[in-house]
Amino acid sequence: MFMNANLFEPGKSKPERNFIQGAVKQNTRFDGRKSNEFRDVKLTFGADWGTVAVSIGETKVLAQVSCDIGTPSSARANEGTLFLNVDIKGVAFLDEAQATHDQRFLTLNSLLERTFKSSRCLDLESLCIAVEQSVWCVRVDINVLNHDGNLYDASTIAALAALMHFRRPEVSYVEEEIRTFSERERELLPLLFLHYPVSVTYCVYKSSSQPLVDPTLLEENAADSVIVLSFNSYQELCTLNAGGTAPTNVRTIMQCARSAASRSKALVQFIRKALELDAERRQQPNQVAGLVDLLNESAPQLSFKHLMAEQGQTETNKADQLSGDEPMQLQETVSEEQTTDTSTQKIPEPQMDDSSWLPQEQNLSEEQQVDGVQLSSKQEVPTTAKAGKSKPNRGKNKFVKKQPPTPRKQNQSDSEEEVTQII
Amino acid sequence: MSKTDIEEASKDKLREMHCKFNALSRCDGSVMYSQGATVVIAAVLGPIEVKTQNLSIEGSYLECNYRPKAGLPQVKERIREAAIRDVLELALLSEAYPRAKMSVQVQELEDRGSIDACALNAACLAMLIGGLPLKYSFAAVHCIINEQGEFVLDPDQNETLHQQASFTFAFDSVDGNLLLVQTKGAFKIAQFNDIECICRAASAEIFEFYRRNIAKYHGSSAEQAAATKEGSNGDPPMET
Amino acid sequence: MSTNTSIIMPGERVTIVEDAAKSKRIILGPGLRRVDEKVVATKAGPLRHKEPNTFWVDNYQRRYVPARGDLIIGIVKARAGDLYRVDIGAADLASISYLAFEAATKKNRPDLNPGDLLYARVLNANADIEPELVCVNSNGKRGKLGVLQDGFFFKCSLNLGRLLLRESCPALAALTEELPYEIAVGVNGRIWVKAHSTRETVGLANAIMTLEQAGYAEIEKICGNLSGVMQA
Amino acid sequence: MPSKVKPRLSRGVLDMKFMQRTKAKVAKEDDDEQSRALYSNELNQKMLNSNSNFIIEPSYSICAGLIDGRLSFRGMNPELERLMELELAEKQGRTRPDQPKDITDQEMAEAYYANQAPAASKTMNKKFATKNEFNKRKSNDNPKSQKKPEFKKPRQDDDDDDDS
Repeated sequence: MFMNANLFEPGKSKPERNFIQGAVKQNTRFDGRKSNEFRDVKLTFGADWGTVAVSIGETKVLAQVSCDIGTPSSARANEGTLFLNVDIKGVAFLDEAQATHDQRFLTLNSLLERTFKSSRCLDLESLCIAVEQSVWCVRVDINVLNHDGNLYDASTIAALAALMHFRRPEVSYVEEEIRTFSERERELLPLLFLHYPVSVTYCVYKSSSQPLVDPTLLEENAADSVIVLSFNSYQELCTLNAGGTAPTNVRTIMQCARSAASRSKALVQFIRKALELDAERRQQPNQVAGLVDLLNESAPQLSFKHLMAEQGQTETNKADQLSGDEPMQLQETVSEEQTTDTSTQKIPEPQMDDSSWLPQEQNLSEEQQVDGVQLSSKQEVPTTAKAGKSKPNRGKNKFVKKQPPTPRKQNQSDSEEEVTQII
Repeated sequence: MSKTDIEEASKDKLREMHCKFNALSRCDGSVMYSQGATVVIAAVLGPIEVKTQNLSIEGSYLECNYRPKAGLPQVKERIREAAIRDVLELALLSEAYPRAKMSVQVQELEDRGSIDACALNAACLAMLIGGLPLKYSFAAVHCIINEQGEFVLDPDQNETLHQQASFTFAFDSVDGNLLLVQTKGAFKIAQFNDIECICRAASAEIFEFYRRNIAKYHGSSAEQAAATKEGSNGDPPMET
Repeated sequence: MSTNTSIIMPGERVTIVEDAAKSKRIILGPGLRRVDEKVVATKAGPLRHKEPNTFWVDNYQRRYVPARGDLIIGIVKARAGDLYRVDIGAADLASISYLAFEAATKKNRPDLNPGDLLYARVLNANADIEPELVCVNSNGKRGKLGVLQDGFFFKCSLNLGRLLLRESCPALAALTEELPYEIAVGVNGRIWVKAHSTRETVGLANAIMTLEQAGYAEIEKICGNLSGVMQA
Repeated sequence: MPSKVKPRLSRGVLDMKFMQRTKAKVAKEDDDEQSRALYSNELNQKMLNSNSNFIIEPSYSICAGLIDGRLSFRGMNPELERLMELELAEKQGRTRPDQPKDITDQEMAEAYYANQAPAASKTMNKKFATKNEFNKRKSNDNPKSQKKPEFKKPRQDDDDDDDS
């Protein structure tokens, strides 16, 4: 009894495993992707603030951010709290697959905790209302709807996008009394970020030295080990999770890390762009359809390929920093656009080969706006309105010079954070 | 499906319905269903293996869960879940699969009014698509009496803010029997009867929606079926 | 026949079948049940009829319900005494005796390990007992049944399995023109394919999976297009 | 319950040797009656008497007349293709095709006439044959075939199971 996984799991039979191992050796993927090619990512924002549905291929995740006022922990009296909750039991029926569920659930949970909580991506101090008395408790609920591999990336993208989309009401603290303003009274406030982490997942097989990025469930189940790397948009490592039985050499991990870093950057850029479009839609009356868009085929889709292709185009027009054949590819069909993505990844690689990706940051122009927001917001008192600032204004941010030391310092504190958390 | 926008004024009409079948790849049947801006997703699994404590030789065990999109299920969600389970148990032909479990999960995606009715309708569609044996299909309709004393069928969230009373009915497709009655607030029995009539009429529209969409999903298969029939007419009877 | 009329919903009486039953014996397939002298549908979908006297309701069900005589693909899960436990995608694991293989004796057991794929026939299926499989026919010969070696295996809807196994289905013939291959289609919605190279197998499996999205009518069109899918 | 009481045979009579068949019959009747009594409150007269025109068939594959799902094309699996051909022939011809023979009719006839008699008598004959005759036969046989009659192994596919 109970050995029967009621839900079919691909990649558990011998022919499947052997086949995948063989296919990896020949550099063939089942869905025709290259080993370093990603599936398209789609975002759909809900009508409520902080609701986002993410799909990576058939993997679908819903994230909802909510908040209420609570008391801070005594250790961090001046900080709000962030709580992450993953639910895999609902329509995904992942609890039915008895044997693997525990492992999968724990890994996912710890990955999210490390990526978002331990890396301190949210400026929790800004969520403090009254020290030692009341703070905002931010809660992220991640509901897995469908699992077709790479739940990690889908969850981190969903959590990040939902947090970035979320708006909390403004409060005032006068004479020991908290007053919450309704949406009509005062504009809602977005959360403040210190950095924007997102994960990238790789599968490693014994039969091949080439890892597969963004695995499907079949590939994931047949893999010998799975490596998950979380990077923020400054290309700093936030989480590294490597396990399994395949002996992985340093070179492979470095190779993964490099492409993951640039992928993370692109993903954050994509989320930001999608948020911009969502904000634009919200300006117009009666345009907020919410998640009904999932059902509406004619609704505008916020897909990675689509948005980033456009982005690439404008970028080349503006800065002309990418190679000349770029716009040509962009005009081609969907599958071609994917190669754009990979080629953008490849371009920085020669520079990164001198074993550090920090010098490479000099090339980045687009991303540095983050620092603009972050620096200005960092030490500010919580209750002041900053709604305008987090709305990325790309033109302006070009002039903001980024400062590498700050995020790095942040990053070093990560490990300390983690240690204290564990204790 | 009419393309007309849902107007505030349309107090006697259901909001626009949409559905997408098998939106999820792994379960046995799933549907994403929307009524106006309220969106739910329902998925079924079954018949599947049942835990010993739930095993019954009389019929299948029905598991039904409703999940809110934020936080853990609270009392409100539990009540909703219980209501859904009661209706599903009535409709499910459980004796078809003894010693098995049927699992129905309903996930809220966006609540913009009438979530009870939406969740029930989504669950029904998911069972239809998942091929669970049913005695009949069912449709749920929500209606309120607003502060002016008007009846508002399938209200949007902002219409429900000042309501006198709210009603949710579920009807079966065969005899039109009432499977579920949920009322809240103060009303006269005559109003109740009127609203029951309105909802019954609206349920016919939902049944039509079910049929139309399942037909669409089975798509062009009808002509093909005719072709196969002709093809198989000439064939010798199959051996077993 | 219009699309709408052919769809029947659970609880509906199916009078065509009742009328037919007055003159001859009728075989009621899945999705139909008899309540006294009435015939009532339990599933939603188009009513299908096969001459001379078979009626059933077609449905996009994805969960397999074992039925005697079905040919299915199972995954060996464990060995339990004289039995192997096999996952066939139904509510319960099926069992197959180690004697239910060709030329198997108490001494000469078939060598099966967890994870192996079996193409087998359902010998016994009942709601109250777990299904039983065999890998031999009544003459004790293996025939087409047995272990599936190598190749690739994937899950599809039950409907696609049935679609491919219709006698008039053009899909497999269309694929034959592209490449030599071997296939096992289980009516439990599992397909195993094998071609000469990995690339060919991937192409083949993808080609079959594109049919999943297709309706019955589109199938011809897609078949014409299969070579395109294979190249991609 | 039948109103009229049936005459019953005593145990002594039934135990007699020639009454064994009747005994079995009576035992069966008793059994039936018992089970009828057991279910009498669940089965009604209608259920007992109705001869339904409906047969329930839960298998799609039988209903829709699906073909076997194991197929091979263009020589991928010759063994399987042979089976498919046989089936096709069977379907078309509606007659059972000849079993494939390990020894053809021709061979059989030759072997038979070469020996002139069944195998056993042949070996016996050898014993009684004169030396002359024996040599003659040997020289006759030799040019024709060197093949020693030996036990024919079963066909390849028959023993594949063992090595798989």
